[in-house]
Amino acid sequence: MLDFHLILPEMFVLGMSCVVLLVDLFVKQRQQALTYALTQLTMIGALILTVLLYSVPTTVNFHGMIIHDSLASILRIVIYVSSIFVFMYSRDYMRHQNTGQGEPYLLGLFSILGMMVLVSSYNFITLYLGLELMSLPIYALVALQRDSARASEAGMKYFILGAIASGMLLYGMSMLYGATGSLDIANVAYGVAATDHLHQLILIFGLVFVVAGLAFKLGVVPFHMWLPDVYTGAPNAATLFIAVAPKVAAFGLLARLLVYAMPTLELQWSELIIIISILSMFVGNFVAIAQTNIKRMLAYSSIAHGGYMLLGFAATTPAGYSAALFYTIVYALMSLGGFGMITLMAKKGFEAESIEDLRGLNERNPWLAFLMLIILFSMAGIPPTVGFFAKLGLLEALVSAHLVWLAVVALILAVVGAYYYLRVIKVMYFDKATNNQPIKISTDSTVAFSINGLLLLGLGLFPSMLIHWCHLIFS
Amino acid sequence: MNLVQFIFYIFSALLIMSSLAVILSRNPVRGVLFLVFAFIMSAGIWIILQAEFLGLVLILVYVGAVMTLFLFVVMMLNIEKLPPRTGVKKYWPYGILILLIIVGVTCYVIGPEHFALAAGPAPGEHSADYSNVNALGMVIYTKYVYAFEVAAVILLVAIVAAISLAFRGWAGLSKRQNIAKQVQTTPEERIRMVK
Amino acid sequence: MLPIADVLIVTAIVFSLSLVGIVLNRHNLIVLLMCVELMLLAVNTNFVLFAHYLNDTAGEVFVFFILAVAAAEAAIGLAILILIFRHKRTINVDDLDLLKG
Amino acid sequence: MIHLPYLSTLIWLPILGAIVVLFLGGDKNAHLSRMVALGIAIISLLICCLLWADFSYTNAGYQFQENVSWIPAYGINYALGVDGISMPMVILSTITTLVVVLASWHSIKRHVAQYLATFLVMQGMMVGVFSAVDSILFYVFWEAMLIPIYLNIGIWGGDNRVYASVKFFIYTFAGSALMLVAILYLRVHAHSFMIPDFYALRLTRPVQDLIFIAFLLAFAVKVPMWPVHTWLPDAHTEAPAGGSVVLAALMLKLGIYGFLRFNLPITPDTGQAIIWGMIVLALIAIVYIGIIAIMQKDMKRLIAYSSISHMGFAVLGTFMVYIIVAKTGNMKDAYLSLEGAMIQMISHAFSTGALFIGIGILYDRIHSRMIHDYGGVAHKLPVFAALMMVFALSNVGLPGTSGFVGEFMIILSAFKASFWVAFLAASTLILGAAYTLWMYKRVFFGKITSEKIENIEPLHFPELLALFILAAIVIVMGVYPLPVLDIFHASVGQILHESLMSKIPV
Amino acid sequence: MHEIIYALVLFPLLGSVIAGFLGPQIGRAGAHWVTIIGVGVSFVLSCLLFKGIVMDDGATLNFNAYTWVASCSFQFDVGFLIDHLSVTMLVIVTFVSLLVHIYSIGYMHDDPGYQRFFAYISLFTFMMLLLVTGNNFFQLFLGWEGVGLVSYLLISFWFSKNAATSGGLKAFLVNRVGDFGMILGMGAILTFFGTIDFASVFAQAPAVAAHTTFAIFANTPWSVVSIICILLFIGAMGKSAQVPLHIWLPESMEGPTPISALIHAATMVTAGIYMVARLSPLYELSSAALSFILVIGATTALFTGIVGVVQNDIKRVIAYSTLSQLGYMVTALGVSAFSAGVFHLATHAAFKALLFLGAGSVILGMHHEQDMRKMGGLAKYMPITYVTFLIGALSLAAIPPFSGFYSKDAIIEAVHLSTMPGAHYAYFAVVAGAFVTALYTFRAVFMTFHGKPRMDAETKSHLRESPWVVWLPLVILAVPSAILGALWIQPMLFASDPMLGQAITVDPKYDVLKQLGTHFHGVWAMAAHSVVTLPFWFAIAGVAVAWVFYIWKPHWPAKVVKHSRWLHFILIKKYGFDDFNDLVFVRGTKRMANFFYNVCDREIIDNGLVNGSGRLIQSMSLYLKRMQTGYMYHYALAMIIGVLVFLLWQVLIN
Repeated sequence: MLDFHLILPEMFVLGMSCVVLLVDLFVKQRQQALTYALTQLTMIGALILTVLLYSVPTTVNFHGMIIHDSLASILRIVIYVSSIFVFMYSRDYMRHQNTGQGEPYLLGLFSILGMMVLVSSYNFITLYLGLELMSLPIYALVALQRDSARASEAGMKYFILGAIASGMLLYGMSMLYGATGSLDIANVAYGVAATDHLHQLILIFGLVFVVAGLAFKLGVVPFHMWLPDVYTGAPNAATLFIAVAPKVAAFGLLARLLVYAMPTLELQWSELIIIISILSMFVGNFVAIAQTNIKRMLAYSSIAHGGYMLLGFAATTPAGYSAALFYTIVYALMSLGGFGMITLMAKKGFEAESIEDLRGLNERNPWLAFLMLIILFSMAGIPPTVGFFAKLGLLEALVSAHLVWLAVVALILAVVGAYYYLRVIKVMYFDKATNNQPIKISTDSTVAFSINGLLLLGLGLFPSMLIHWCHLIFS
Repeated sequence: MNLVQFIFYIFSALLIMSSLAVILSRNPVRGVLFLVFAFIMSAGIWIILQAEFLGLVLILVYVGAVMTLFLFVVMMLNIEKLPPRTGVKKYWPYGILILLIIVGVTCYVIGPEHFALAAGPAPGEHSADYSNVNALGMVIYTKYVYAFEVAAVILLVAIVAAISLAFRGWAGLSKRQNIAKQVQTTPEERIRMVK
Repeated sequence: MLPIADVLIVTAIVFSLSLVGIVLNRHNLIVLLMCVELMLLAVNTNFVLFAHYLNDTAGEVFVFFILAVAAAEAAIGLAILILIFRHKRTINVDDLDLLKG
Repeated sequence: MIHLPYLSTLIWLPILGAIVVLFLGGDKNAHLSRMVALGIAIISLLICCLLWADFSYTNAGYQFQENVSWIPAYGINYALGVDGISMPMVILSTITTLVVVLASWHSIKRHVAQYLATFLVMQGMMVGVFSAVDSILFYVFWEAMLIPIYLNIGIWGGDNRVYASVKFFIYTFAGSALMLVAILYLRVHAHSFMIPDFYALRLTRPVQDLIFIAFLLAFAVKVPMWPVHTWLPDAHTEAPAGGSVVLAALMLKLGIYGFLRFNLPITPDTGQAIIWGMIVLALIAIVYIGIIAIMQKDMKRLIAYSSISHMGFAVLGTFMVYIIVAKTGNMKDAYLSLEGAMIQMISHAFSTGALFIGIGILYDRIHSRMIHDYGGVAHKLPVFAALMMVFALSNVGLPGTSGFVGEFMIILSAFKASFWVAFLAASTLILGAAYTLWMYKRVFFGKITSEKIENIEPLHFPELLALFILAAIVIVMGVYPLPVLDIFHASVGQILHESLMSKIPV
Repeated sequence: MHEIIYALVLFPLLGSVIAGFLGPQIGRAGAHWVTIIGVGVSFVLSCLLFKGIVMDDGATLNFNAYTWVASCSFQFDVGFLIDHLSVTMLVIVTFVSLLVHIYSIGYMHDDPGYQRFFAYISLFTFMMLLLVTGNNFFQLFLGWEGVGLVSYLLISFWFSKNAATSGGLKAFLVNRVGDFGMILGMGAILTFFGTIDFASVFAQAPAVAAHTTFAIFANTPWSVVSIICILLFIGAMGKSAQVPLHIWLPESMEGPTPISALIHAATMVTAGIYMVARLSPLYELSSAALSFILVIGATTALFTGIVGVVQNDIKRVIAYSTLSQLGYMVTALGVSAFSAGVFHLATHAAFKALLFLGAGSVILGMHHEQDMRKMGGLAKYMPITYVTFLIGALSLAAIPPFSGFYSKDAIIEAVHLSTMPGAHYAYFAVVAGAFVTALYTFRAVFMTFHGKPRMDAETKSHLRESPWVVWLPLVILAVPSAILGALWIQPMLFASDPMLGQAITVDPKYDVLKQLGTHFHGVWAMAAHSVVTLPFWFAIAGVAVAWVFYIWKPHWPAKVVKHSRWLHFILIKKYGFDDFNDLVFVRGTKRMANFFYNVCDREIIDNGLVNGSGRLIQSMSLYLKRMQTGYMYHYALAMIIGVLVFLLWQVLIN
C-alpha cells in the first residue's frame, strides 16, 4: 500500500533540499539570503502540507514502513515551527560567523527530513534510517565551524559516542528481532505481548540496549556525557539547532519504541526509565549549578529536562505520555528561547557564552531581559509560565500512577534546579552592567524572540488547548 | 560437528582474533588491515548463513570502498608510530570485565530455556534455486522503497557533509589575484607610520 | 547448520571487543572509528543470523541499509577526523579535552 | 445590573496596569508611571470597597464566585471566590498596594516603572491567591508571586540583596514543592482540584500525616515558623521599603491563610494529634524570636524578628483550637482563638508594614539601617516620630491599637488551653515592649547624634499620607475591631466546623 | 445620664486631641485652655455625679457603650460602671488633674513641648477615667495600659535626656511585667467565669471559689480564685509599684514634676489599689491572696521608706515616700480594710500631689536644681510654698489632725486587729514605717526650707516665690491635705451607710474596720486618743530625729554613715534590686539573645542547615562536574557501565 500523498511533506522537503543544494552551488549570493529564504519557505511549505494532512486518519503506509498518525503530525509541526525559529535566530549569527555558505541550511534541512522520517517510522528500519539521517547532518553541523578546534572536538565526540549509541540501539533491535521475528513495530508489539514470562529475558536484554540508545539521543544520564561538550563546543547556531528539534524527534523515537513497540514490557522499561530520569534530574540540576558558561549550564539543564520528560514514560499511562509530549513541546520552546538568546546576543568574535556576558542586561535591553526572564522561570517551572504546567502534568500523571515518591524527588530536584536559573536572572537584573552599550538585535529576530518568550507566558495562562491535543494523541 | 560448523568455528576464531588485533594494534595501517580481515571472516559466516549477496556486498563494497577510504585517510594523515598503549596496560582488566559481563549475560539469556528460537528446530536449507540477490531485490524496491530512498538521502548527506567539512574553500586551493582590490588600494593600507 | 547460540556468542564477543576497544584506546581516533565499524559488523551478523533462522528477508534488508549507513558514517567520521588533525596535528584521543567540566 | 466580576477585575486590573506602567516605561517619565500606578491602586481599592459593600457577613461560604473551566484536561478551573477568611486579606492587599505606591513616591529613583509594576503584579497575585478556590490556581498564584518579589528585592534591595533574594526564593520554593504533590494526591482522590471538594475527603491517619506535613512545610516557611524562619530577616532587611511592606503585610499572611484553608479542614486528625508540636513551635517563635529581636542592631532586622514573633501568635491562635475544644468540649470557645489569629494577622500587616515604611523613610534620608547611626530624630521630624510611636505601640500590643486585639484574644484563649501556654505567650508583653521601645528610644529620642540627622529632609506628602492612612487604620481597628471580626465570623465557624470533625474513613 | 458619663470621659480626650494635633495652630494658650476646659468639665461633672450618687445615694449605673469584640461565646464590651467607688475616684482624679493642669501653665512655661505636654496630661486623664469607670476587665486593662503608656510618654517627655528616656522605658517595661500577670489573670477569669464583666464575675465568684481548683503545676490543685487574685495583684504590683516591681517609680522622677504629682503620686500608681478595691468581692474569697498582698504591702511600706532617708534629690525622697505610702494602702487591702486603703488613697492623693507640686515650686525657684544638699533656708524666700509644703509634710508624717493621720492610723489599727497570716509582721512594718515616714519627710523639710542656704549666689539672687498659677494649686491642695481626713473618715470607714456603698464587699470574718468602728468616737476623739498610741510617738520621734540630724547637729549624718557603711551602702544601692535586675534580667536576656541569635539562629540554622545544604549541593556539584573529564573514553565508559548495570539488574531480577 503506497499512499504517496501522505508523504508529500517529506517529498517536498527533500525536493526543496535539493533545490537549496543546487542554488547554493550555482547561484552567487550575498550573505546566503536566498538560501535562507528557500529554507524558510521549505519549512513553511512542509508545515502547511502537514497541517493539511493532519486530519487524515491514522494510516500505516508503505507496507508498514511508516505511519501517518497524529503523534507524527504534531511532532512534525513542532519540529517545523521550532526550526523556523531556529533558522531565524541563526541567520545573523551565520552571517557573521564563518560557517560556510549554505551548507548549514542544507544540513539542517536534511536533518529535519530525518526527524520527519523518524517520528513517523513504523518499522525498525525506517526508524534507524530516520535516526541516522537526523544525526549525520548534525555531526557535521557541530563540526562545521572549520576554524574552531572546539567545534571539531565536539563533532568528534558526538560522532563517536553517537555511533556507539546507534550500535547499541541496533544490537538491541537485533535481539528484539530475534525474539519477535519482526522489524515491524506493530508485529514487534504483538510478538512481545505473545512472549511468556519465561522467554522475556531476551526481550529485556534487547530492551536494555534499545533504552541505552534512546537515552543517548535524549541525552540523559548516564548516556548524557556528550551533551555538555557538544553544546558548548558547537557554534551557537548549531547548539540551538540540536537543542530543539532533535529532542522532539527523540520523543517520537521513545514513544515508537517503548509505547508502540513494547507496551507490554512497560513494567521493565519503566523501571529503567525511572532510574535514568532520577539520575538525569540529579546530575543535570546539580552540575548546572557549578557552571559559568551559559551554554554549558543550559546543556546540563537540558539533561535535567530530559529526565523530567522521562517521568511521563515512568508513569506508563496515557496521561503520562501525553504529559511527556506536552513537556517536550514546552521544552522545545524554552530551549529555543534560551539558546536563541545566546545566538542572538553573539556578535562577531563574541560568542556571549559566559553567564557574566549577560550582566546588567536589564539596563542594556530591558525587553530582551524580560523575555529571558520568562524563559528562565519557565525552565525552572515557576507559574504562570508554561514550564509549570508542563511539570504539573507530569506530576499529576505520576501521582495518579501511585508514584508519589517519584513526584517528590522530582520536585525537590526542581528546587535545586531553580537555583541556577535564578543566578542567571540575578546576573541580568541585579548586577550592574560592565558595558552599558545597548544591545541591538534585528527587528525580525526581536519579533520572533518576543513571540517565543510571550508564548511561554501565554501558554502558561491558556495551556488548555495544547494540553488537550497532547491528550488526544495518547487517548 | 559437520564441516560447515567447523568452517564456522574457524572463521569465528579468526574473526575474534582479528577484532582483538584491531583494538590492540599500535599501527593504524595494520589495524585497518585486521579490520578488513575481520570483515572477510564475517562475510564467510554470512555466506554460511545463506546471505550470499550481503556477504559479497560486504567484501566488494565495504572492504573495497569503505576500508580503502580508511586506509587512504590513515596514510594521508601519515601517523605511523603511536605512543605506548598506557590505556591498555592499565585498564585491560576492566576491558575483560566488560567482555565477560556481556558475553556471560548473552550466554544466560540465549539459553534454550529463555530463547524460543534457540530451542526451536533449525531452519531448513533454502532450495537450490534460491537466490539471495533475487529475494532482496524483490523487496528493496517495493516493500522497502521508502527506506531505500531514505538511505539514498543519507548517502547524499554523507557526501554533502564530508565535502563541507573537509573542503577548505577555493581560496586555499588556488592563488588567485584580486586585481580590483589591488588597484583600489590606498597608501593607508600599505604604509604604517611607526611612532 | 550453525548452532544459533554459538553465533550469538561470537557476535557478543565481537560487540564487546569493540566496546572494550573504545574504552581502552586512548591514542588513536582511527581505532575508535574502526571499533564502530566492528560494532556494526557484530550487529549485522546478528541480523543475518536471525534472518536466516526466521527465514525472513527483513533482517537481511536491514543489514543492507546498515551497511549503507555505516559507509556514510565512515565518510563523515573521517571528515571530522581530518578536521581534527588539521587543528591539532594529532589524532590522539587524550588530546580531545578542550571541553570538559 | 451587570454584575462586575469583582475578583477577576481585582486580579487582572493591576496586572494589566503593570504592563501599562512598564510600557510608559523609562525613568524619564517616571512621574507618569507613578500617577498611573497610583490611579490603578486607587481604582482597585474602590472596587475592593464595592466588593466589601456587597459582601454578605452571614454567608460562610464563597461569595462572588467565578468558575470557568481553565485546563479541562487536568480538571483545573479558574475558580474564584471570597469568604470571610479571604475577604480581609483581599482588602489588605489593595490597601497595602496603595500605601506602598505612596510610600515609594519619592524614594525610588531607579527603574521606577519596573518597581511599581512589581507591586501591581504582586497585588493582582495576592488577590488571586486569596480568592482562588481551585487549589492549582491557588498554587499558581502562590508561586508566581515569588517572581515579582524576587525581582523587587534583588533589584532595589540593599547591599546583600542577592543572597537575600535567592535565599527567599529557594526557601519558599522548596517549602511549597511538597504542597503541590499533596494537592495532586488530594486531587487523585477527590477527582477535583476545588478546595471545598477536598474537605469532603476521608483520609486515613498516615495519609493525613503526610499531607499535613507537606502543607505544613509550605506554610511554615511562609509564616515563618521556627526553624524555617531564617529567610525572613534577610529578605526583610535587604528588601526595599515597599518590598518589606508587602512581605510583612501580605506574604506572611499566606502561611496562616494556608493553615486555615488546607491544614485544619483537610487533615484535622493529624492536627489534633500533633497539636502540641505546633504549639511548641509557635511558642518558640514568640519567646525565642522575641529574645533574639532584643539584641538586633539593625532596625529592619529587628522588625523582621518581631514579625516572626507576632506571626507566632497567629500560629498559636490557629492551632490552639484543638486543645481548647478538647478541654472545654465546646466549639464555641474556639472562636476566640481563631478569630484572634485572624485579627492578629490583619493588624500585623498594618503596624509592621507601617514600621517598615517608616524605616524606609529614614533609610532614604540617612542611608543606614543601623540603630546606632540614629538618635534624636524626634527633634527634627516630630510628626513622623508621633506616627511611628503609634505603630511602635501597636507592635507592642498596647490597648487602643490594633496590635492589642489579636494578642489579647489569643492570650486569653491560651489560658483555656494551658496556663503555661498562656504564660509563655504573654511574655511577649514584656519582650515586645522591650525591643520595640528600645529601638524607638534609640532612634527617635535622645540628642541629635549626627550632622545627617540635623539636616534630615522633611517627609514628603505621599509618605505622610501613607503613614496617616495606616495610623488611622491601626487606631480605628484597635478601638473598634468588631466590624473586622464580623467579616470573618461566619467563615471561621465554617472552618472550625470542618476542622473539628474526624476525617478518618469509617 | 449616659451622656454625662460620655462627656465626662471624652472631654479630656477631646482636649488632648485638639492640643496634640492642632498644637501649632492653637498656640500655647490655646493648648492649655482647651485641655483645662476639658478636664474642668470632667471635674464638674464628676462633682455632680458625686453629689448624685454618693451624697444623694443615687443608683449605680452599669451600662455598655459598644461591643469591642464578640466572638461566639465571648463578648468584650466597652462599658461604664458608675458607683460610689468610681465616683470617688473620678473626683480625686479630675480634681488633682485639674490642679496639675493649672500648675503646669506656670511650671512648663518655658518648655518648647508645651502643647505636647498638655495633650499628654489630658490624654492621661482620659485613660485614668476609662480605668476607673470600666465595668469589665477589658476596659480596666485598656485604661490600665493607657495610663502606663502616657506615663511612659511623660517620663520620656524631655526626650533628649537619656535618663528620662531610660526611666520611661524602665517604667513601661516593669509595668508590663505586672500586666503580664494581669492578662494571665484575665485569661483565668475568662476561662473559669466565661465572661470578664465585673458584675457577672462577682455573681459567679462564690460558686467558682467553692468548687473550682486549677493545677498550674501537675498535681497541685490550687484554688482558682487565689490564682486569679494573685495574678491580678501582680498587675497591681506593677502599677502601684510594690516590691519587687517598685524599681521604676524613683526613676520616673525624670519626668516633669507636675507629672510626678499627677501620675506618680495621686492617680496612676493608685490604680492598683483601686483595682483590688474594685475586685474586693473576689479578693475576699481568697485568704491566700490577701495574705500575699498584706506581706507585699507591708514590706513595701517599711523598706522603701527607709531608702527614702538616704536620698538627696527632693523628688526622689517624695517618690520613695510614695512607694511607702502605696505600701500602706496595699497593706490595708491585705487586711480587707479596702475602704481604709481607698481612704488613704484619697488623702494621699491630696497631700502627695501637694508635696510634689511644692517640690516643683522649689525646683522652679532653684532653676531646676533638685539636690537638697544645695538648698536650705528657702522658707523665707518662698513662704507660700513653705507653708503648703509643711502642711503636706505633716499630713504625710501622720501628725494629727492632718488628713494623713486619719487614714494612716486607720490602716495601722486595722492591721493591728487583723488575724490574717502575716499581720504581725505587717503591724511591725507599718508602725516602724511611721517613724521612717516622719524621719524622711522632715529631713526633706529641714534640708530644703531650714538651715543655712547652700545654693550658689547666682541662684540665690534669683530666688523668689513662684507665680500664682503655681502656688494657687498648692493652696488649694493644702486644704484637703489638712482636713480631708477629718471630713471623710467617718463616712468612708465607719458609717453604717458607707461612702463607698456597695462597691466594696468584705467578708464579715475579715471585717477589721467594723471592729475598729466600735472604738471610733468621732474625729477629735481619735486625734486625741492617738497621743497614747505607739505610731504617734514613732512619728514624733521621726520628726525629732530629723531635727536633731539636720538642724541641731548637721554633721551627725556623716558620722552615722561612717559608722554603718554597710547599711548605708545597702540603702544607697536600694537593696540591690536594680543591680540584680540589671545582672539577671537585662544582661541575662542579652546574653541569651546573643546566644540564640549568633549560635542558634546564625550558626546552627542559617549557616549550618540552610547554607550548609547549599554548600553540600555546591560541593556535590563540583564533584559531579569533575566527573565530566572531557575524555571520550570516560564518556563511553559511562555509557557502557550504564548499560551493563541495567543489563545485570534487569536480567537478574527477571
